[in-house]
Amino acid sequence: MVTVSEEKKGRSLLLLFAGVREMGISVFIVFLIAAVSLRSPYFLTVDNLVYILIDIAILTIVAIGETLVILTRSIDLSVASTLALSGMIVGMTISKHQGIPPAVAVLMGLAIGAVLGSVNGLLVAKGRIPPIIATLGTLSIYRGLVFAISGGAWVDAHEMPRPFVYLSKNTTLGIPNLVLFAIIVAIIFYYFLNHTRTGREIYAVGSNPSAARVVGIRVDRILFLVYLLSGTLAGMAGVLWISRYASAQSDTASGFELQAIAATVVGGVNIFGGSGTLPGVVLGSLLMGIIVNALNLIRISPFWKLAVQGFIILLAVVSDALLSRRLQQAGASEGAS
Amino acid sequence: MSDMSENLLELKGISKSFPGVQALDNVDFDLRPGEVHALVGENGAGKSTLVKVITGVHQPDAGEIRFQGQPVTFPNPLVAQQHGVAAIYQEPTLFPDLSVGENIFIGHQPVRPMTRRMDWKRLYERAGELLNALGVKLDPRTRVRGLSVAQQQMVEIAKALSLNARILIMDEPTSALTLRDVEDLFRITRRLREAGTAIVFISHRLEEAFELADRITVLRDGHYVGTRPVPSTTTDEVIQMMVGRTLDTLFPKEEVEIGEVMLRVEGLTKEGLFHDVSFELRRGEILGLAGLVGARRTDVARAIFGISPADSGSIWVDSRQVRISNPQEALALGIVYVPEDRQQQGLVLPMDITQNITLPILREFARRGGWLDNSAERETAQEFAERLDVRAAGLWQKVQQLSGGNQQKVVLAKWLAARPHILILDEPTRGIDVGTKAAVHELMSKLAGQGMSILMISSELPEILGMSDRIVVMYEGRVTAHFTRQEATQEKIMAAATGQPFSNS
Amino acid sequence: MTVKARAVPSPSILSGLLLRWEWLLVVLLGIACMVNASLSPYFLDVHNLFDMTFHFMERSLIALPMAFIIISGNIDLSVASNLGMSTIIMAASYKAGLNIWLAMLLGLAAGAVGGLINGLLVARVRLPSLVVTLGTYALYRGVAFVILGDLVVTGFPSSFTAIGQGYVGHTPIPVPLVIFAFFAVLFGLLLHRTAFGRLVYAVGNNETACRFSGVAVDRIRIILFTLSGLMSALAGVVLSARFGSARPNIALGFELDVITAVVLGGVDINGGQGTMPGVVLALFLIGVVRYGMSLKNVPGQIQNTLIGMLLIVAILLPQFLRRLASRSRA
Amino acid sequence: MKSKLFVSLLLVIVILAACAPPTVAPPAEKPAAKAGFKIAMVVKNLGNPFFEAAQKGCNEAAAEYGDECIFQGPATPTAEGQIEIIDALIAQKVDVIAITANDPDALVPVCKKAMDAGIKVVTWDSAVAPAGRQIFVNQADMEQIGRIEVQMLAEMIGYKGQIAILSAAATMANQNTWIEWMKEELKDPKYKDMELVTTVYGDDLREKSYNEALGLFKSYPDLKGIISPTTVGIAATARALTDEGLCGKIALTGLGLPSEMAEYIKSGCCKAMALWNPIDLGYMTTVVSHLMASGEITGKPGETFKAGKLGERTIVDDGAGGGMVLLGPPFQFNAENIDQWKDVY
Repeated sequence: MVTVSEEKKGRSLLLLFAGVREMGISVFIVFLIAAVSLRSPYFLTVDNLVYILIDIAILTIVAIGETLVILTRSIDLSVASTLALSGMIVGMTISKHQGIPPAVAVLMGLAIGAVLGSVNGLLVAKGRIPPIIATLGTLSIYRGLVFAISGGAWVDAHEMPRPFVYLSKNTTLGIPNLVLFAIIVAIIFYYFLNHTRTGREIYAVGSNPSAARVVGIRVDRILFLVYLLSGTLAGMAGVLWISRYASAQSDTASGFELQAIAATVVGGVNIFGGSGTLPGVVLGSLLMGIIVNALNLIRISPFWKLAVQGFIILLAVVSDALLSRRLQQAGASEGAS
Repeated sequence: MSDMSENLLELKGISKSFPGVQALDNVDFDLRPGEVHALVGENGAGKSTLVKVITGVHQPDAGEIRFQGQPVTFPNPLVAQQHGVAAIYQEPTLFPDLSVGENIFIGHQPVRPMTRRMDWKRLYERAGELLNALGVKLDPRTRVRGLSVAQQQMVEIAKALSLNARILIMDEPTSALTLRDVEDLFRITRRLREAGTAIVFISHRLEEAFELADRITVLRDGHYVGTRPVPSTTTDEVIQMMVGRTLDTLFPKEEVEIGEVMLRVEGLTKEGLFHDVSFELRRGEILGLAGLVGARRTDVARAIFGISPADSGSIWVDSRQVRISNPQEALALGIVYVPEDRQQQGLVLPMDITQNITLPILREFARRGGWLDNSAERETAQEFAERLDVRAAGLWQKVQQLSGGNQQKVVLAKWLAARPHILILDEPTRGIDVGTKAAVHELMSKLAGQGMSILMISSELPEILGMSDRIVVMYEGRVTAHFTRQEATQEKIMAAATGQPFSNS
Repeated sequence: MTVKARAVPSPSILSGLLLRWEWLLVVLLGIACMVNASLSPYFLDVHNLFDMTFHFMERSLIALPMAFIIISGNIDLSVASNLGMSTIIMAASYKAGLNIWLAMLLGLAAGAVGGLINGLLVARVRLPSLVVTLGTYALYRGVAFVILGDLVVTGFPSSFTAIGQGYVGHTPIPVPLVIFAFFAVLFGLLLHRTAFGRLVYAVGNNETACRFSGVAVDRIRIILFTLSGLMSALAGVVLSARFGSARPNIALGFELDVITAVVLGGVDINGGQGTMPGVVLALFLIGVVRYGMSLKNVPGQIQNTLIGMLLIVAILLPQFLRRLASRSRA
Repeated sequence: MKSKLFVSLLLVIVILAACAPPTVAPPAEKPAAKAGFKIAMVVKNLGNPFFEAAQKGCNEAAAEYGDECIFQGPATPTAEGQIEIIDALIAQKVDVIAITANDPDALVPVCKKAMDAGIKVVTWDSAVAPAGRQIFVNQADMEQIGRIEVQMLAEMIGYKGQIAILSAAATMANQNTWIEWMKEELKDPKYKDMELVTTVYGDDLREKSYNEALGLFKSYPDLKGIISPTTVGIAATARALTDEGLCGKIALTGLGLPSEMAEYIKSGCCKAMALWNPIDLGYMTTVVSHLMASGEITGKPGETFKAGKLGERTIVDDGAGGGMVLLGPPFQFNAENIDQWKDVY
């Protein structure tokens, strides 16, 4: 008879399982918060926590796009370049046409990101170029385009219309706009990933691509879609970025792609696709934000920051792997009976 | 039989070729509602290709498909699905990261009418109903990763039911199942037949085809050989159709002299997997390790081979106690393990025959500074490929281009080239055709005659009974019985394998 | 062996030869040389051509083990950071009074240890290499900053700087080129002619089957990452010798250049395929293209764009040709 | 396989050989005796506002003297990239290379190579180490810049409280020198109530500088002032102050571009800052380059020359035995004069 021998036990264990990816990082974050609070009482103030949220807003948006891609066993290395290019085009446009309302600027960013993302999507889904190569290529190409269209010039604070600069600074209902953007994106994509067919198909494609084909999922379309969305989110992040830092340059956000991937991976998304949750990714970004914030607060030497950052990322990943493996082993032995 | 309107599905003159292979050549096949139609043939006969044509995975080069008398084309699996075609494959094609319920409804999940939002509640309710209808106790919210193969098959069947399948194709569904699971599967299959579903049943176990099917169609080398109604044909006739000749015996085990103890396992235990496993294996002996799938026989074998070593207990080779913590050490002691999963664990598919055969013993061909002596390597590969009668265009051929039987021969050649004293075979004839099966059995017999000690894991009772000198039975990680060749019977083994009390006279 | 004629066509010799990746690279290299020569009168000059190689020998030295790692189905993002760490350890110990050659050995050892740590995390803890080396990418660079901060080490003896700046005797052949040639041949032989190389391919194609065949997969992985660390450190020696100085930000961003070259060289990013000659050709191709653009004073950003396009076009081209070929056949 | 390896390696050699015919082909273009020099200006990286302004000066002077201004720089501010560019410039046989260095020491070998090839090496803004240069066009006296910034900040905060420095990368020579002089100036007893709590590095990246500035606000709640001796850093810090509503609470000064800083100077976030005119700097560098190429000056201390629109200048000793030209004292910007400069550079 096909049964799960001890159904109840099995289920409670599996529930634990389902939560475990977020659990590991949550424990880690709590531990980190406790440790930092001891060193700096200022850390646990509302003021500072809001600041951390503002700080990770853009990272979270980009990391969510990256998550969609990684879930399908792919990777998008071009997000930072997409962000920069979108930011530059929008920046140049609004500096020439001061009347453009911020909302339109954001939409422009979305559109530009969508175009750039769909180029990646075509290269991967239609051109059948391995994702890491295709986006390694567009990483350089988009970055070069930023320089080419701007001619090396820059857009700075006084060239931007006031409403635009205040877009990232203002609050709505007491919530900073940047945080609000991130929350909206997170909610939309949480819904998308968990409550739409297409969202589930993204998991399916990453979980077992050949089976996905057999059940009639258009794998190419899904691949195209995730790149499109990743690009779109990066494009939007580009607009928020130039609003926040009040400047668009050719080296905007260089190296940001690795941060986004790190946040995703630390958030428990399997780099080999198929598993990972949106709350996990948000927590991953949060952990990254907390690390940076905490390092500043405990007044660590600037020369130690990078090393500590790297060490904590490794520690988070290693402990998460060991923890989930132990639980998996426990699960296997339970299921064996 | 020839009444067109009676046929739900009709294939006429189907041909399909792949680069270098004519997989199907002018094949006919028809299917009526409420029948089980068995499709049999040796490996490489074209069964799987035919299935993939029906399910829309492959498009035929020539021929015609009629559905309810109307010509149709299935350009992709989706269209076939819409016509009510569902398939269960030998290897379940599920999504390990998704839940059971989601797997059942993937591609046609229930959504709320207006919002197109996934209706999780309904999904799990209906999944639960489907599983209940199948008599399967499985929580639809469980993740598929970690389910047994049998459980996964049931999920596949539930998936087919969820599609209201009118045609259900079962491609070797039983090859990974235990007898008990097979009975369950048959019970469910019959129930589906009664409900009017047309079922295509593919199996290499003829007795199953005879037990279940109404008609049997035989393919050979991509050609259609014939169709026979079950009551009026015999196993012999079908075997003849399959191989084009009669087979004398499947299990040619010779009596050989049994020598001293070569391998002794004492109290081997691995937490959560197996407990206190003890047995000994003598020179020239074939020791059958019987049990149901999930009895943890493979885990014991892996522990002996050092892939995942045991927590406690001792292993003695040649009356010396040894520690085996990885396969390299096992290899050095003359122990080799032929895994059940050839493609994943046995072969490096994109590499050629030579490179696969010499993989474990590559160091033997390394000259000064690690320099590889290619001609010596080729000679060895040639020798063992010939000994095993590997059929290929040349040693340079990539293993992925070989048939399943030939792939198994390459795996065996690889391990024989390592000149082992102790050979562990895990389901050595699973999923391979009758001809190769006989060849494998003959080879085992010969090797034992030459003094090799063989530990054979098999879920096929006739194979266990026919080949083993002694039999050890496991149930849920424990050894439950030892039998000699003389005292073993199908019933006794089954009793021990299902954990039932028995009297060992 | 029974060679049963089962209508399996042996791979067409013509198409096999024509579609070999290395030939494509040879053609591209030829085109690049011709374009450069026609665009700039300074390109065709023995001294310039040899001097051109100075700029990518360090990357090339790292690309050799990177090819091994990618063929074995992994990736190492930490190479440039490891280079930074090992170079700074070397420089700092030299500054502290250690003999330069001993310091160099110390640096090489440090690089090897950095690689070893990657290898252990990948092989023993079973973490994806991308994740591990993303972490050590930050960690190793960080260690370099911890050690040296905003300081610089200069004043290396000329016998040391000759490693990076010198020429062989009175020829125009740079020392780094010779070092690279030596290691390229060594790694080429290792990959294509030895048991170890064969196992690297096997592991890249099917790790599980290798484990089940008694191949010491973990040891191979650890050796490869250690080798990668060692070669990164060696590249650091050459680079700091060329600079005559060492700072913690040395070789920032090299990793993506190296991976680009290896992939352009025809190494399958999913592992199991690739050749050393292909990688060497790709390194020279990128070197020549970059040098040509520098001679025409093409801005740095635009150079990167063109290299990115080269990568994508080079990968797309054979596929495109294959599709054309199969279409015409059909 | 063996032959494949061989053939491929052989091909590399053949192609290299084919590329390089035995006869040294290129016609060695002799530079014209008087005018039409090729002056290559190599900057830290392209796309940096400060250097784009310097390019204007370069073009202006080149037009005046009938020279060609080649403006080049790597995509990211690395020594590797600059070396590659300089080597290509040597191969092109330019007449002068004028460099602002990402790494003063790493560039020495390639600069020496340039000088060996008969190319004049001028350095400006961020100098190459003395061994690798023939003359240094100094925007302003290092000591003066360092001291002035401390003085300006001290004025703003009333000689009292914690202060911090937000610099560019830790490897930048000019910033490091200025910071040394700032520390020197702080030793004066009149600053006894001012405490330099930390120096952080924004790597001349907008977002990193911004975050470092925020980090300063958080980790030093009593912070009274920030000096940012880099144009990227000061603009990012001003933006951070504005966002956090800390303008007026934390004073800011340093080196900034009027165009970028106009907004903040007018808002009072940064009451005053200093900078030399980057256009003039580019102009001066180009003029010096031209005169070096034509042999009118050799770079020895004591020589005098007329620097076009900027007037007479004298080469002074750089303290390391070489020659140095000073652009002039840094110009201080404040709310009164910012409007006339904000559209210039």
